[in-house]
Amino acid sequence: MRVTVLCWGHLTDYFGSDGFEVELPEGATIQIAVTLLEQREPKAAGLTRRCRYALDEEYAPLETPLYDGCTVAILPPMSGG
Amino acid sequence: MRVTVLCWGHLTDYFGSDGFEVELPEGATIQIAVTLLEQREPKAAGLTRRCRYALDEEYAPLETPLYDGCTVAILPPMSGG
Amino acid sequence: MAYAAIVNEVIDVPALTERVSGVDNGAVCVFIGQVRRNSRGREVAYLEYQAYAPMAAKQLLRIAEEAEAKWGCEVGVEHRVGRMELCEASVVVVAGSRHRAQAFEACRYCIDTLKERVPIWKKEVCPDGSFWIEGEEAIEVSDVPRETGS
Amino acid sequence: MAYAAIVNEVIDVPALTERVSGVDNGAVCVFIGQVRRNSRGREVAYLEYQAYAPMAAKQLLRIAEEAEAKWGCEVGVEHRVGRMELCEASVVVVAGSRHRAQAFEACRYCIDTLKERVPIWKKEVCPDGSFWIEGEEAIEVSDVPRETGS
Repeated sequence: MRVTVLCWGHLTDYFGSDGFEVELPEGATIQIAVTLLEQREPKAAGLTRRCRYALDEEYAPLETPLYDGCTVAILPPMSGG
Repeated sequence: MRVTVLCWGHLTDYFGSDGFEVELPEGATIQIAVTLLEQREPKAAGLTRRCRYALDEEYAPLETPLYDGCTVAILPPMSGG
Repeated sequence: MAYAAIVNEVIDVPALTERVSGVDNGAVCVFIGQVRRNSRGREVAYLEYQAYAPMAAKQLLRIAEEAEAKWGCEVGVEHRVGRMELCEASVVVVAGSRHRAQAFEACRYCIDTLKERVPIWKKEVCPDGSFWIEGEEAIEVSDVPRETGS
Repeated sequence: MAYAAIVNEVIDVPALTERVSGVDNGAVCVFIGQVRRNSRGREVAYLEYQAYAPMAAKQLLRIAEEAEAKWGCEVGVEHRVGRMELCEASVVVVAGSRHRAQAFEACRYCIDTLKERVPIWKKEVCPDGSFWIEGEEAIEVSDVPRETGS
Protein backbone atom coordinates (compact mmCIF):
# COMPACT_ATOMS: atom_id res chain seq x y z
CA MET A 1 0.00 0.00 0.00
CA ARG A 2 1.01 3.60 -0.60
CA VAL A 3 1.10 5.89 2.44
CA THR A 4 1.81 9.63 2.54
CA VAL A 5 4.18 10.74 5.31
CA LEU A 6 4.23 14.32 6.57
CA CYS A 7 7.00 15.64 8.82
CA TRP A 8 6.96 18.81 10.90
CA GLY A 9 9.19 21.02 13.02
CA HIS A 10 12.90 20.22 12.88
CA LEU A 11 12.13 17.01 11.01
CA THR A 12 11.41 19.13 7.94
CA ASP A 13 15.14 19.91 7.90
CA TYR A 14 15.72 16.22 7.11
CA PHE A 15 12.63 15.19 5.23
CA GLY A 16 11.25 18.39 3.73
CA SER A 17 7.87 19.88 4.50
CA ASP A 18 5.97 18.73 1.43
CA GLY A 19 5.47 15.14 2.49
CA PHE A 20 6.34 12.05 0.46
CA GLU A 21 4.93 8.67 -0.36
CA VAL A 22 6.23 5.33 0.87
CA GLU A 23 5.33 1.77 -0.08
CA LEU A 24 4.50 -0.34 2.97
CA PRO A 25 3.38 -3.94 3.38
CA GLU A 26 -0.26 -4.67 4.21
CA GLY A 27 -0.82 -4.55 7.96
CA ALA A 28 1.90 -1.95 8.55
CA THR A 29 1.39 0.38 11.52
CA ILE A 30 2.46 3.94 12.25
CA GLN A 31 5.44 2.39 14.08
CA ILE A 32 6.63 0.78 10.88
CA ALA A 33 6.41 4.06 8.95
CA VAL A 34 8.37 5.78 11.71
CA THR A 35 11.07 3.07 11.71
CA LEU A 36 11.44 3.58 7.98
CA LEU A 37 12.10 7.28 8.50
CA GLU A 38 14.67 6.60 11.22
CA GLN A 39 16.50 4.26 8.89
CA ARG A 40 16.44 6.80 6.09
CA GLU A 41 17.97 9.61 8.17
CA PRO A 42 20.16 8.53 11.10
CA LYS A 43 19.98 12.03 12.63
CA ALA A 44 16.27 11.51 13.04
CA ALA A 45 16.77 8.29 15.00
CA GLY A 46 15.65 8.50 18.60
CA LEU A 47 14.08 11.86 18.02
CA THR A 48 10.82 10.25 17.02
CA ARG A 49 10.47 8.94 20.58
CA ARG A 50 9.53 12.48 21.54
CA CYS A 51 6.89 12.76 18.85
CA ARG A 52 3.18 12.22 18.61
CA TYR A 53 1.50 10.89 15.51
CA ALA A 54 -1.59 11.55 13.45
CA LEU A 55 -3.47 9.37 11.00
CA ASP A 56 -5.57 11.40 8.56
CA GLU A 57 -5.38 14.52 10.72
CA GLU A 58 -6.35 12.85 14.01
CA TYR A 59 -4.03 11.81 16.83
CA ALA A 60 -3.32 8.08 16.75
CA PRO A 61 -1.04 5.75 18.76
CA LEU A 62 2.02 4.05 17.22
CA GLU A 63 0.28 0.68 16.88
CA THR A 64 -2.50 2.07 14.66
CA PRO A 65 -2.73 0.09 11.40
CA LEU A 66 -2.41 2.01 8.15
CA TYR A 67 -4.31 1.56 4.91
CA ASP A 68 -3.75 2.36 1.28
CA GLY A 69 -4.00 6.09 0.56
CA CYS A 70 -3.83 7.23 4.17
CA THR A 71 -1.68 10.07 5.53
CA VAL A 72 0.61 9.70 8.55
CA ALA A 73 2.02 12.80 10.25
CA ILE A 74 5.02 12.84 12.61
CA LEU A 75 4.46 15.62 15.15
CA PRO A 76 7.38 16.78 17.33
CA PRO A 77 6.58 18.66 20.57
CA MET A 78 4.50 21.66 19.56
CA SER A 79 5.13 25.33 20.11
CA GLY A 80 2.04 27.19 18.99
CA GLY A 81 0.79 30.20 20.89
CA MET B 1 -15.78 74.71 60.86
CA ARG B 2 -17.16 74.39 57.32
CA VAL B 3 -17.09 70.92 55.77
CA THR B 4 -18.12 69.90 52.26
CA VAL B 5 -20.25 66.76 52.06
CA LEU B 6 -20.49 64.69 48.87
CA CYS B 7 -23.10 61.95 48.39
CA TRP B 8 -23.12 59.20 45.77
CA GLY B 9 -25.28 56.43 44.34
CA HIS B 10 -28.89 56.44 45.50
CA LEU B 11 -28.04 59.06 48.11
CA THR B 12 -27.87 61.61 45.32
CA ASP B 13 -31.64 61.14 44.95
CA TYR B 14 -31.98 62.70 48.40
CA PHE B 15 -29.03 65.02 48.66
CA GLY B 16 -28.11 65.87 45.07
CA SER B 17 -24.81 65.08 43.43
CA ASP B 18 -23.18 68.48 43.65
CA GLY B 19 -22.26 68.32 47.33
CA PHE B 20 -23.06 70.92 49.95
CA GLU B 21 -21.46 72.63 52.90
CA VAL B 22 -22.30 72.09 56.55
CA GLU B 23 -21.21 73.91 59.67
CA LEU B 24 -19.85 71.51 62.31
CA PRO B 25 -18.37 72.06 65.80
CA GLU B 26 -14.64 71.74 66.30
CA GLY B 27 -13.66 68.11 66.93
CA ALA B 28 -16.51 66.72 64.80
CA THR B 29 -15.88 63.37 63.14
CA ILE B 30 -17.19 61.74 59.98
CA GLN B 31 -19.78 60.06 62.22
CA ILE B 32 -21.16 63.41 63.19
CA ALA B 33 -21.48 64.54 59.58
CA VAL B 34 -23.27 61.29 58.75
CA THR B 35 -25.68 61.68 61.66
CA LEU B 36 -26.51 65.16 60.40
CA LEU B 37 -27.44 63.71 57.00
CA GLU B 38 -29.61 61.02 58.53
CA GLN B 39 -31.49 63.67 60.50
CA ARG B 40 -31.99 65.79 57.41
CA GLU B 41 -33.50 62.98 55.32
CA PRO B 42 -35.24 60.19 57.26
CA LYS B 43 -35.20 57.92 54.19
CA ALA B 44 -31.42 57.98 54.35
CA ALA B 45 -31.41 56.80 57.97
CA GLY B 46 -29.94 53.35 58.46
CA LEU B 47 -28.74 53.26 54.89
CA THR B 48 -25.49 54.91 55.84
CA ARG B 49 -24.62 51.81 57.87
CA ARG B 50 -23.88 50.14 54.55
CA CYS B 51 -21.59 52.91 53.38
CA ARG B 52 -17.90 53.59 53.42
CA TYR B 53 -16.48 57.07 53.87
CA ALA B 54 -13.71 59.18 52.44
CA LEU B 55 -11.93 62.23 53.79
CA ASP B 56 -10.31 64.32 51.06
CA GLU B 57 -10.53 61.47 48.53
CA GLU B 58 -9.05 58.77 50.74
CA TYR B 59 -10.95 56.07 52.64
CA ALA B 60 -11.32 56.94 56.31
CA PRO B 61 -13.13 55.33 59.27
CA LEU B 62 -16.19 56.94 60.91
CA GLU B 63 -14.22 58.18 63.90
CA THR B 64 -11.81 60.26 61.79
CA PRO B 65 -11.78 63.92 62.97
CA LEU B 66 -12.63 66.58 60.41
CA TYR B 67 -11.08 70.01 59.93
CA ASP B 68 -12.12 73.29 58.42
CA GLY B 69 -12.28 73.15 54.62
CA CYS B 70 -12.14 69.37 54.31
CA THR B 71 -14.38 67.21 52.10
CA VAL B 72 -16.26 64.17 53.38
CA ALA B 73 -17.76 61.68 50.91
CA ILE B 74 -20.46 59.10 51.73
CA LEU B 75 -19.87 56.04 49.52
CA PRO B 76 -22.62 53.40 49.20
CA PRO B 77 -21.62 49.89 48.00
CA MET B 78 -19.93 50.38 44.64
CA SER B 79 -20.81 48.95 41.26
CA GLY B 80 -18.05 49.91 38.87
CA GLY B 81 -16.88 47.47 36.25
CA MET C 1 4.35 52.61 33.97
CA ALA C 2 0.83 52.03 35.25
CA TYR C 3 -1.88 54.05 33.55
CA ALA C 4 -5.45 54.67 34.73
CA ALA C 5 -8.15 57.13 33.75
CA ILE C 6 -11.83 57.92 34.18
CA VAL C 7 -13.10 58.90 30.73
CA ASN C 8 -16.30 60.37 29.31
CA GLU C 9 -16.06 59.05 25.77
CA VAL C 10 -15.99 55.66 24.07
CA ILE C 11 -12.93 53.68 25.23
CA ASP C 12 -10.38 53.13 22.47
CA VAL C 13 -9.47 49.48 23.12
CA PRO C 14 -6.68 49.18 20.52
CA ALA C 15 -5.02 52.38 21.77
CA LEU C 16 -5.18 51.18 25.37
CA THR C 17 -3.87 47.74 24.37
CA GLU C 18 -0.98 49.37 22.54
CA ARG C 19 0.22 50.82 25.86
CA VAL C 20 1.15 47.36 27.17
CA SER C 21 2.21 45.72 23.89
CA GLY C 22 5.91 46.58 23.96
CA VAL C 23 8.54 44.37 22.41
CA ASP C 24 9.48 42.74 25.72
CA ASN C 25 5.96 41.42 26.30
CA GLY C 26 4.93 38.13 24.76
CA ALA C 27 1.47 38.10 26.31
CA VAL C 28 -1.29 40.68 26.51
CA CYS C 29 -4.57 40.10 28.32
CA VAL C 30 -7.48 42.47 27.74
CA PHE C 31 -10.68 42.52 29.75
CA ILE C 32 -13.71 44.41 28.46
CA GLY C 33 -16.76 44.96 30.64
CA GLN C 34 -19.69 45.98 28.49
CA VAL C 35 -23.37 46.79 28.84
CA ARG C 36 -25.50 43.69 28.58
CA ARG C 37 -29.20 43.52 27.84
CA ASN C 38 -30.23 41.44 30.83
CA SER C 39 -29.36 42.09 34.44
CA ARG C 40 -30.77 39.57 36.92
CA GLY C 41 -34.02 39.35 35.02
CA ARG C 42 -34.34 43.05 34.27
CA GLU C 43 -34.17 44.20 30.66
CA VAL C 44 -31.76 47.09 30.44
CA ALA C 45 -32.32 50.01 28.06
CA TYR C 46 -29.04 51.72 28.88
CA LEU C 47 -26.71 52.40 31.82
CA GLU C 48 -25.49 55.48 33.53
CA TYR C 49 -22.24 55.31 35.47
CA GLN C 50 -21.42 57.91 38.08
CA ALA C 51 -17.94 58.27 39.57
CA TYR C 52 -16.37 60.24 42.36
CA ALA C 53 -13.88 61.02 39.64
CA PRO C 54 -10.73 62.28 41.41
CA MET C 55 -10.88 59.55 44.07
CA ALA C 56 -11.78 56.90 41.49
CA ALA C 57 -8.84 57.87 39.29
CA LYS C 58 -6.46 57.64 42.26
CA GLN C 59 -7.83 54.24 43.34
CA LEU C 60 -7.70 52.89 39.79
CA LEU C 61 -4.09 53.96 39.38
CA ARG C 62 -3.19 52.42 42.73
CA ILE C 63 -4.74 49.11 41.72
CA ALA C 64 -2.86 49.17 38.41
CA GLU C 65 0.38 49.89 40.27
CA GLU C 66 -0.26 47.05 42.73
CA ALA C 67 -0.80 44.65 39.83
CA GLU C 68 2.37 45.82 38.08
CA ALA C 69 4.42 45.33 41.24
CA LYS C 70 2.92 41.95 42.11
CA TRP C 71 3.16 40.38 38.64
CA GLY C 72 6.02 42.33 37.08
CA CYS C 73 3.95 43.49 34.16
CA GLU C 74 2.49 46.59 32.52
CA VAL C 75 -1.09 47.58 33.24
CA GLY C 76 -3.58 50.12 31.91
CA VAL C 77 -7.20 50.73 32.94
CA GLU C 78 -9.91 53.03 31.69
CA HIS C 79 -13.40 53.29 33.18
CA ARG C 80 -16.01 55.27 31.33
CA VAL C 81 -18.73 57.35 33.03
CA GLY C 82 -22.00 58.82 31.80
CA ARG C 83 -24.60 57.15 29.61
CA MET C 84 -23.69 53.88 27.84
CA GLU C 85 -25.73 51.94 25.31
CA LEU C 86 -25.96 48.16 24.99
CA CYS C 87 -22.64 46.55 23.97
CA GLU C 88 -20.62 49.64 24.78
CA ALA C 89 -17.63 49.10 27.07
CA SER C 90 -17.83 50.58 30.56
CA VAL C 91 -14.37 49.39 31.57
CA VAL C 92 -11.27 48.03 29.86
CA VAL C 93 -8.24 46.55 31.63
CA VAL C 94 -5.07 45.66 29.72
CA ALA C 95 -2.03 43.81 31.07
CA GLY C 96 1.13 42.95 29.17
CA SER C 97 3.88 40.65 30.46
CA ARG C 98 6.62 38.36 29.28
CA HIS C 99 4.54 35.24 29.89
CA ARG C 100 0.81 34.69 29.90
CA ALA C 101 0.13 33.69 33.51
CA GLN C 102 1.14 37.13 34.79
CA ALA C 103 -0.96 38.98 32.21
CA PHE C 104 -4.07 36.95 33.08
CA GLU C 105 -3.56 37.28 36.83
CA ALA C 106 -2.87 41.01 36.72
CA CYS C 107 -5.89 41.66 34.50
CA ARG C 108 -8.16 39.61 36.74
CA TYR C 109 -6.84 41.29 39.88
CA CYS C 110 -7.56 44.73 38.49
CA ILE C 111 -11.15 44.08 37.49
CA ASP C 112 -11.94 42.21 40.71
CA THR C 113 -10.37 44.86 42.92
CA LEU C 114 -11.84 47.73 40.95
CA LYS C 115 -15.33 46.49 41.75
CA GLU C 116 -14.54 46.48 45.46
CA ARG C 117 -12.90 49.78 45.99
CA VAL C 118 -13.19 52.25 43.12
CA PRO C 119 -15.99 54.72 43.87
CA ILE C 120 -18.18 54.24 40.81
CA TRP C 121 -21.93 53.57 40.74
CA LYS C 122 -24.10 52.10 38.05
CA LYS C 123 -27.70 53.07 37.36
CA GLU C 124 -29.68 50.66 35.21
CA VAL C 125 -32.34 52.37 33.17
CA CYS C 126 -35.05 49.80 32.35
CA PRO C 127 -38.47 50.10 30.69
CA ASP C 128 -40.13 49.70 34.11
CA GLY C 129 -37.97 52.01 36.14
CA SER C 130 -34.41 52.87 37.01
CA PHE C 131 -32.23 51.19 39.60
CA TRP C 132 -29.08 52.10 41.44
CA ILE C 133 -26.91 49.01 41.59
CA GLU C 134 -25.10 49.01 44.93
CA GLY C 135 -23.12 45.86 45.47
CA GLU C 136 -25.63 43.02 45.39
CA GLU C 137 -28.59 45.35 45.78
CA ALA C 138 -30.73 47.16 43.22
CA ILE C 139 -32.39 50.25 44.69
CA GLU C 140 -35.22 51.78 42.68
CA VAL C 141 -34.51 55.39 41.85
CA SER C 142 -36.78 57.40 44.10
CA ASP C 143 -39.37 59.71 42.63
CA VAL C 144 -38.72 62.45 45.15
CA PRO C 145 -37.33 65.55 43.50
CA ARG C 146 -33.65 66.08 44.20
CA GLU C 147 -32.92 68.63 46.83
CA THR C 148 -29.50 70.14 47.16
CA GLY C 149 -29.95 71.47 50.67
CA SER C 150 -27.31 73.21 52.72
CA MET D 1 -20.92 29.33 17.78
CA ALA D 2 -17.26 28.55 18.24
CA TYR D 3 -14.92 29.97 15.61
CA ALA D 4 -11.31 29.00 14.88
CA ALA D 5 -8.96 29.62 11.97
CA ILE D 6 -5.35 29.36 10.88
CA VAL D 7 -4.56 32.58 9.03
CA ASN D 8 -1.69 33.90 6.93
CA GLU D 9 -2.21 37.60 7.46
CA VAL D 10 -2.17 40.02 10.38
CA ILE D 11 -4.88 39.09 12.90
CA ASP D 12 -7.66 41.67 13.10
CA VAL D 13 -8.16 41.81 16.88
CA PRO D 14 -11.20 44.15 16.90
CA ALA D 15 -13.00 42.04 14.27
CA LEU D 16 -12.32 38.85 16.22
CA THR D 17 -13.41 40.50 19.48
CA GLU D 18 -16.62 41.64 17.82
CA ARG D 19 -17.57 37.98 17.29
CA VAL D 20 -18.03 37.43 21.03
CA SER D 21 -19.30 40.88 22.01
CA GLY D 22 -23.04 40.28 21.61
CA VAL D 23 -25.63 42.06 23.70
CA ASP D 24 -26.04 39.13 26.11
CA ASN D 25 -22.38 39.20 27.12
CA GLY D 26 -21.25 41.53 29.87
CA ALA D 27 -17.63 40.35 29.85
CA VAL D 28 -15.10 39.81 27.09
CA CYS D 29 -11.59 38.49 27.69
CA VAL D 30 -8.99 38.77 24.93
CA PHE D 31 -5.59 37.09 24.96
CA ILE D 32 -2.92 38.18 22.51
CA GLY D 33 0.29 36.19 22.10
CA GLN D 34 2.87 38.31 20.33
CA VAL D 35 6.46 38.09 19.19
CA ARG D 36 8.81 39.25 21.90
CA ARG D 37 12.40 40.33 21.49
CA ASN D 38 13.93 37.99 24.02
CA SER D 39 13.44 34.26 24.29
CA ARG D 40 15.32 32.58 27.13
CA GLY D 41 18.36 34.74 26.56
CA ARG D 42 18.26 34.64 22.76
CA GLU D 43 17.60 37.87 20.89
CA VAL D 44 14.93 37.20 18.31
CA ALA D 45 14.96 38.89 14.90
CA TYR D 46 11.65 37.41 13.78
CA LEU D 47 9.62 34.22 14.04
CA GLU D 48 8.32 31.72 11.55
CA TYR D 49 5.31 29.61 12.51
CA GLN D 50 4.58 26.41 10.66
CA ALA D 51 1.24 24.58 11.02
CA TYR D 52 -0.18 21.28 9.92
CA ALA D 53 -3.01 23.51 8.83
CA PRO D 54 -6.04 21.23 8.36
CA MET D 55 -5.36 19.30 11.56
CA ALA D 56 -4.49 22.49 13.46
CA ALA D 57 -7.76 24.14 12.38
CA LYS D 58 -9.75 21.10 13.54
CA GLN D 59 -7.98 20.97 16.89
CA LEU D 60 -8.38 24.70 17.44
CA LEU D 61 -12.09 24.53 16.74
CA ARG D 62 -12.49 21.57 19.07
CA ILE D 63 -10.75 23.45 21.88
CA ALA D 64 -12.99 26.47 21.30
CA GLU D 65 -16.06 24.21 21.38
CA GLU D 66 -14.89 22.55 24.59
CA ALA D 67 -14.46 25.96 26.22
CA GLU D 68 -17.90 27.09 25.07
CA ALA D 69 -19.53 23.96 26.46
CA LYS D 70 -17.65 24.03 29.74
CA TRP D 71 -18.15 27.72 30.54
CA GLY D 72 -21.31 28.54 28.63
CA CYS D 73 -19.68 31.30 26.64
CA GLU D 74 -18.70 32.29 23.10
CA VAL D 75 -15.14 31.69 21.90
CA GLY D 76 -13.07 32.62 18.88
CA VAL D 77 -9.42 31.80 18.10
CA GLU D 78 -7.08 32.73 15.28
CA HIS D 79 -3.50 31.53 14.96
CA ARG D 80 -1.31 33.08 12.34
CA VAL D 81 1.39 31.20 10.41
CA GLY D 82 4.36 32.33 8.35
CA ARG D 83 6.83 35.07 9.20
CA MET D 84 6.03 37.45 12.05
CA GLU D 85 7.94 40.52 13.16
CA LEU D 86 8.49 41.73 16.73
CA CYS D 87 5.23 42.81 18.44
CA GLU D 88 3.03 41.12 15.84
CA ALA D 89 0.37 38.78 17.22
CA SER D 90 0.82 35.08 16.52
CA VAL D 91 -2.37 34.06 18.30
CA VAL D 92 -5.50 35.77 19.58
CA VAL D 93 -8.17 34.12 21.75
CA VAL D 94 -11.45 35.91 22.55
CA ALA D 95 -14.13 34.75 24.97
CA GLY D 96 -17.40 36.50 25.75
CA SER D 97 -19.78 35.53 28.56
CA ARG D 98 -22.44 36.96 30.84
CA HIS D 99 -20.03 37.25 33.75
CA ARG D 100 -16.30 37.73 33.88
CA ALA D 101 -15.13 34.51 35.56
CA GLN D 102 -16.28 32.39 32.61
CA ALA D 103 -14.65 34.67 30.03
CA PHE D 104 -11.30 34.56 31.85
CA GLU D 105 -11.42 30.79 32.40
CA ALA D 106 -12.43 29.99 28.84
CA CYS D 107 -9.76 32.26 27.39
CA ARG D 108 -7.07 30.77 29.60
CA TYR D 109 -8.18 27.23 28.82
CA CYS D 110 -7.92 27.84 25.10
CA ILE D 111 -4.43 29.28 25.11
CA ASP D 112 -3.11 26.64 27.55
CA THR D 113 -4.65 23.74 25.63
CA LEU D 114 -3.68 25.12 22.25
CA LYS D 115 -0.03 24.95 23.24
CA GLU D 116 -0.40 21.28 24.15
CA ARG D 117 -2.26 19.88 21.23
CA VAL D 118 -2.51 22.12 18.19
CA PRO D 119 0.12 21.06 15.64
CA ILE D 120 2.00 24.33 15.19
CA TRP D 121 5.75 24.87 15.41
CA LYS D 122 7.73 28.01 15.99
CA LYS D 123 11.13 28.76 14.51
CA GLU D 124 13.08 31.58 16.15
CA VAL D 125 15.33 33.40 13.74
CA CYS D 126 18.13 35.02 15.72
CA PRO D 127 21.31 36.88 14.69
CA ASP D 128 23.38 33.79 15.65
CA GLY D 129 21.24 31.11 14.09
CA SER D 130 17.75 29.75 13.87
CA PHE D 131 16.04 27.43 16.31
CA TRP D 132 13.05 25.16 16.19
CA ILE D 133 11.18 25.52 19.46
CA GLU D 134 9.77 22.14 20.38
CA GLY D 135 8.14 22.15 23.77
CA GLU D 136 10.88 23.10 26.23
CA GLU D 137 13.64 22.45 23.73
CA ALA D 138 15.31 24.71 21.18
CA ILE D 139 16.86 22.72 18.31
CA GLU D 140 19.28 24.57 16.09
CA VAL D 141 18.15 24.49 12.49
CA SER D 142 20.50 22.09 10.74
CA ASP D 143 22.72 23.23 7.93
CA VAL D 144 22.12 20.13 5.85
CA PRO D 145 20.23 20.90 2.68
CA ARG D 146 16.64 19.75 2.75
CA GLU D 147 16.02 16.51 0.95
CA THR D 148 12.52 15.59 -0.07
CA GLY D 149 13.24 11.95 -0.73
CA SER D 150 10.72 9.31 -1.68
